[in-house]
Amino acid sequence: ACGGTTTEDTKGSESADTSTAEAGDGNYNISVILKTTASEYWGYVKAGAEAYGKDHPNVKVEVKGASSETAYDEQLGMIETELSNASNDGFVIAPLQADMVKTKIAGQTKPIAAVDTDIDAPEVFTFVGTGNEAAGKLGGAAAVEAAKAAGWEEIKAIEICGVQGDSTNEARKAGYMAGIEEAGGDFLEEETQYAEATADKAVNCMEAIMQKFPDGIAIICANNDDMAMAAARTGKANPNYANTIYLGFDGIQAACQSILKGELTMSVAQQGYEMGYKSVEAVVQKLDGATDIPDFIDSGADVVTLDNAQERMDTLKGYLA
Amino acid sequence: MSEYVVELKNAVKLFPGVVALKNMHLNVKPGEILGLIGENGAGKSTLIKVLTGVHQPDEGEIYVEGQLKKFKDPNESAAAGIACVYQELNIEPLLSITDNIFINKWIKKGGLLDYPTMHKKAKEVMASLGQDIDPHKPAGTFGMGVQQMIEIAKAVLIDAKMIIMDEPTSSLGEKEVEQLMKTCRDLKARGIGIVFVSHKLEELFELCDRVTVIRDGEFIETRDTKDWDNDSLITAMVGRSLDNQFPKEFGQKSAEPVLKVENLQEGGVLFGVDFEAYGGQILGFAGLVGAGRTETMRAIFGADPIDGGKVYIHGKEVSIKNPRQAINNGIAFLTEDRKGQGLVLAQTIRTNLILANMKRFCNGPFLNEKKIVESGQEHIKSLRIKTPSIDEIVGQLSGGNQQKVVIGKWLNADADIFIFDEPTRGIDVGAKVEVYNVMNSLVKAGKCVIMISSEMPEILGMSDRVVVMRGGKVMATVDRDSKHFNQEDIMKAAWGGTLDG
Amino acid sequence: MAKTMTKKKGGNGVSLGTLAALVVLCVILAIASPNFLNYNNIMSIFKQCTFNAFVSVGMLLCLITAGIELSVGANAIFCSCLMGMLLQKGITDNGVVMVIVALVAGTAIGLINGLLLTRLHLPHPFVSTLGMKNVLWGAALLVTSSQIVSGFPETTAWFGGSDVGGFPIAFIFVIILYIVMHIFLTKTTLGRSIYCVGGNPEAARLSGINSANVLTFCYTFSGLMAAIAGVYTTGRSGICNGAAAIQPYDTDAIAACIIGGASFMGGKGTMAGTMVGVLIIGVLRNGFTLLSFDTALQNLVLGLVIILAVLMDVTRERMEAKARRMAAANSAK
Amino acid sequence: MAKTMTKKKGGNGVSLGTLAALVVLCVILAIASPNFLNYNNIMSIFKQCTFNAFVSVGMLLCLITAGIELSVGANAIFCSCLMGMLLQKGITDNGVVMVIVALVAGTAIGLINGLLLTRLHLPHPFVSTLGMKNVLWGAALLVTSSQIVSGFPETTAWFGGSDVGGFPIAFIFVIILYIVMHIFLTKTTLGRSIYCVGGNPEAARLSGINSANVLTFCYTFSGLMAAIAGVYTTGRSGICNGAAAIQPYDTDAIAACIIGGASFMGGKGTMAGTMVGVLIIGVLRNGFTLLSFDTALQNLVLGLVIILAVLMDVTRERMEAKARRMAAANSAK
Ligand SMILES: Nc1ncnc2c1ncn2[C@@H]1O[C@H](COP(=O)(O)OP(=O)(O)OP(=O)(O)O)[C@@H](O)[C@H]1O
Ligand SMILES: Nc1ncnc2c1ncn2[C@@H]1O[C@H](COP(=O)(O)OP(=O)(O)OP(=O)(O)O)[C@@H](O)[C@H]1O
Ligand SMILES: [Mg+2]
Ligand SMILES: [Mg+2]
Repeated sequence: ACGGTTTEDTKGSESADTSTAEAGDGNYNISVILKTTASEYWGYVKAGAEAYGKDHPNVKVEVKGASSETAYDEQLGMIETELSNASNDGFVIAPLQADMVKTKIAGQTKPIAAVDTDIDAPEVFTFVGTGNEAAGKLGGAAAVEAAKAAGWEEIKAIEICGVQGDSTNEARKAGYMAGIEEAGGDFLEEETQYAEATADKAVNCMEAIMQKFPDGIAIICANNDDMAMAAARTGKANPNYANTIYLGFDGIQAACQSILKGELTMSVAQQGYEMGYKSVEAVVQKLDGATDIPDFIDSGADVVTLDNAQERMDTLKGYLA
Repeated sequence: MSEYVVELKNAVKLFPGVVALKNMHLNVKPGEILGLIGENGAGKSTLIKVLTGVHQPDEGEIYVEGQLKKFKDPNESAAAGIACVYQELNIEPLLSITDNIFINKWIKKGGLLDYPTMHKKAKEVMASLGQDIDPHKPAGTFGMGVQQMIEIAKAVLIDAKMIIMDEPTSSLGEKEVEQLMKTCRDLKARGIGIVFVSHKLEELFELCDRVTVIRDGEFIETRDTKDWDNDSLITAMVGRSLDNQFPKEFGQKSAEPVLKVENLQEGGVLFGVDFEAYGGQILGFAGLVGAGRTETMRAIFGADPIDGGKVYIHGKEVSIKNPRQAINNGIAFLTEDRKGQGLVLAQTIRTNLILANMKRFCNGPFLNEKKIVESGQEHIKSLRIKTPSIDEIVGQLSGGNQQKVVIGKWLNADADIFIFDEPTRGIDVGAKVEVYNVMNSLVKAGKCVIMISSEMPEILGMSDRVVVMRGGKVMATVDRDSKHFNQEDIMKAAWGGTLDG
Repeated sequence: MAKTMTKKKGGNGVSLGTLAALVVLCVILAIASPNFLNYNNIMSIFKQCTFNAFVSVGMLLCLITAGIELSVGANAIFCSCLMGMLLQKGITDNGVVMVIVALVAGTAIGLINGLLLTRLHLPHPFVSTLGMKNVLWGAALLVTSSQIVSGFPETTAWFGGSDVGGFPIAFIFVIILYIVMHIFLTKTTLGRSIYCVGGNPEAARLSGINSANVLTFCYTFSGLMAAIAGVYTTGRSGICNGAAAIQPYDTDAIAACIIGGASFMGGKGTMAGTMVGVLIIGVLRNGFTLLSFDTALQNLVLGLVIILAVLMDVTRERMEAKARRMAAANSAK
Repeated sequence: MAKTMTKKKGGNGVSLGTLAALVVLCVILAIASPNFLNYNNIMSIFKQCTFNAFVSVGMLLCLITAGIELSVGANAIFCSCLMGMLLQKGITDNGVVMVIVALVAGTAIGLINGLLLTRLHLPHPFVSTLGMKNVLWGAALLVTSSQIVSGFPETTAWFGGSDVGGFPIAFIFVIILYIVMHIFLTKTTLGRSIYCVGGNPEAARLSGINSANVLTFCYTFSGLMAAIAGVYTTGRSGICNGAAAIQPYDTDAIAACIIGGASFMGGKGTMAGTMVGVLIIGVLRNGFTLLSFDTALQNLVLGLVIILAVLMDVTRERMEAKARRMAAANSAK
């Protein structure tokens, strides 16, 4: 299923619930604390969350995020500030360090939903997302299939990592590894490259990989789209890497373009917009006293390929419009 | 066309908290050497910096060959033909001598700098100043004498109408001074006007056609040199008369030497220096620039590592590895380079005065500000340091007053061996007497005083004994009552001659 | 330099210009957000300032000596990870032991920084501490095998976590620390020596001050401060994370000191000024959250404020100097 | 200072110690990895050095004036994002126009840095450029609305992407640039003035050099270099991403210059030395990827090498100085 349509009809169903929401005891301030707002993916989560606010005049949604996905202390500070702010009725948190948030929110009575990355704490009543690991697994498997289709006999995979020690990074890595191994691929863990989640370093890593494996590698999977795209561009120059499978993560617009241009092969896409929308929705329902909220709301993940890239791109454009 | 090449009329210059100049006058004729003299802090350097456009006067006009000029920066004064040797050395330590001499006056060929030519010229001009050195070397590797000559070379090189020299001789030895005077006379012969600032009266009498005296930022008087004499000059500048320029007093010579140095060796600089210094005496160190006097003292003081030799204090051999140990052994060392080695320019007088002996101003680990201020005020009074307050930043004092702060610092160190390296460098005659009196009271108190000086009158006027050095060796030791205790013989030794008997 | 020398300070040595900047900032935020002046929020500002407050002390000492200490942040994180390792590898779960290990390690690292500079005669601490920063970043990841460790015992959490009536213990400690250090810098011989070594090391040496030891002390002390910051952040967040070593803690600290009147040329800087600098940065970040600025704006504004704060100060100085000249003029009349 | 003054240089001004460090490094890597000396790999080392090579030139000029330029990296990324914006917002898809816009913008930002320092009399460029770094980081995100932009036209990609016989065009440009700048610094009036301003500002001022203009030039030029680096990285990676602005590009550049013999006290530093510094860092990072080191190890080793490189140099100097003294001693016998 492609991100576009699903979100459309969920939105449809929302507007139905909205009535009940308003029936509930009125005005809510929901504080949404994301990992950062400095990336396209989080832009969609933000858009989704704010969209809920627009659909429901009685709900005021405020989205904030740290200055980068490694600005741990900044997010810690934000969470403190928000929790201590009496006018907030409920919280949505995408933790940079889940365990840290766990200690911070200990004893909180107001409803807290985790988005994108789970927080295993009693105070958190639900987790909206897919989980980076699960999503990574999905992508890994898909990549192996694609590699087989592309005619690779021995399916070796090398990963270009983000920031070592960063939990998102570790989760995606684990996911890729599991997905690829299970689908019969060979994940060369000791060859893993670390590019600090930046495109230019990814190019360096790709060049080194081509040095060490002159006759090609079946799968190059990167922890985000910038690195994947940069790697793909670099690899295309080398005939032995021409039909390598380049797997990215996030499925942002640029990635879709790159896929359509035939550079990037595929990208794991989490439904950022939906996550944002549904997480706020869940908190509001909780505030309205709903008891039947599942503790895991799957926002769905899928793999963007040549078939659905165009479609997804249009949907994404629509979100930010 | 006026008779003066440069003329300054009723200039006023204000600094935060200080009036440096009030209705100041100065005029220089082409082809004359004008002496400028005044106490420390009188405003000489400020006056000069106004003439060169470093400072802009709050009031007053500057005329160059009759035309009114306003200088926004040193470039404009240079363009108008005014060159200057500033009081403080302004050396680019890391750059070659050539770069220093041609700074902002570089010679170009085809758009690029023409170093071959510049090196050649640099070598020539330094040679003409009696310095035979390789102009490729970084200026920072040379001593103050050479650096001073570099500054002079800068000014000589551009063809100026007037050259100002602010205390050019303060860090030069006899030989260099001679060279400089010769250079000045040549320039004068070429019709260039020269302003010559010095605290050494004999230099002014020897060199100048007219002498201008200023005091407390005010113009006092200009006369032809022949109409001045020592007393009138001193009276005019300090506003009172000084009976004796070298008030020598005698202390009680200790039986045993307080400081004894045997065969001091330092690679390339010192080749077996021996001497003894007694309590209650001033031991003078004479020699030409580069003779190794400073290096000797630095070695004794533990400032530089030595390669051999013994040092005894009160007959006990001591091994001094660093200045701290030296001070603990009762040695005080007033260095010749106050800016680089003597003072923390960015700190206050208060702090600089206690630098060498904070212990003395402590209760436990805490500084006793009351004590510090009291002794500070005392030094400011006794040494006549011209400053708005004890909390003035030392960097903003006039050169001579900075020197007095360094002396104050070492007086606080309660040492019994005092090494003064060029102690009266850049100090006015009045203040010199104060410094001599300080030395007198030290010897009276039985302390041992060592005075390095490149001023022969000072050596002769104040020393009880004189050690003459040359090339890192002791050439002679002359007692005050010996027949050799005169300028000729001492200079002879300094030049490498031997003294019979 | 001359102009900075005449710098007029308020009684305790904080430059009034910067203080004004802080006040203005607070007023603006108080108007912009109703929650700003709320007690809890002020408390969380203090909590958010504490880390920077600690590392800035060490940074200030190094800046006064005309040096710099780029490894403060990495050192803090390394110490935190060291505690994590003890727990993770099951070596001990005794909080006190962990804290002691952290403090010792941090101080030792500071000592190494100092010795690198003074004994090996490296030209400028920038290089050695930059190197050390990278080394520690790597080490922090290694000791925890790049994992986030959580579940620290109460005793460890105490310093970072607990408060009296909402007022964080650690910040009380900070206040005391700053007062003590203020006295140390202004009223003790060692303190005064630090300024002199910064102003002119050679003159200090020839005056019998052992410049090498003074420098070594400053870097060692900075190491201790970093370690305390590490213990604090561990307690506060309840976890340790080696990846955090990339955060620009050092620039935050430097910014705080410089805003507070320290200089790269050495010889300048006060505790009071530094505290103001720390608060300005802390208040800003807090304001961003309250007004939910997005990242782009946050960085933009932070940058502008850093420039403005210093600008205000400089302009004030120059106006003062002018005034004093005028005064002198009139007195001369 | 004295010891640094006696610094012995190779003909073109590169310190032999650092050169040795580079050689040693290469030998080690050649042994450790069979691919290291392979032609393509050496080419990719050049490619990987290019960005740092550009920003280091600007950084060097600023360091020589005893200043610092922390916004070089952010400036480069901002320029890259500016190009991205033109594409994203459909303003133009003409590569040439994009490049011109980038170069102009980068230079303008450099000019602002210079004016902040010289006209507003900020005490030290550290603060203004640190502020600017944050401002540019924010701006880079704003102009691209925090999105990654890809699909740049070929013309833009040319500089960063193309090569002659495997030898990257951009690095040929770097080599020419370094030769030209070497001549500029050693053989032109402005070049020498830069050293004078850095070595002793007062002396420069008294000899009539307009320090303000010299400084402004250095920072403006640094801005241009950053812009070129921005164009390069855009072409090389084919995308632009504002988030990259926090990457420690500035520390890489500073490390390169310092390893190459520049000093924070100003007045020192050469193009040749800087090139060696750039190569040392480039070769290291390349080695890391070849040996697929993880972040932890990378930082550990990078840190140690930075310290060692400088250490080697210092020790060499001191041994030389000692040798000279002894020689003098004997000759005197
Ligand atoms: N930059 C400055 N800021 C404030 N005060 C200054 C500054 N420069 C000089 N002064 C003050 O101006 C007065 C004159 O100083 P100046 O250097 O002209 O004296 P001088 O005659 O050269 O003394 P010396 O013989 O010791 O060199 C002194 O009181 C000094 O403190
Ligand atoms: N003014 C100088 N000119 C040349 N060389 C100098 C000078 N000052 C120091 N040196 C260097 O240091 C060595 C010893 O110089 P030192 O300063 O001890 O001589 P000095 O007798 O103290 O002369 P000064 O009168 O300059 O103090 C010299 O051999 C020379 O290498
Ligand atoms: Mg003077
Ligand atoms: Mg001497």
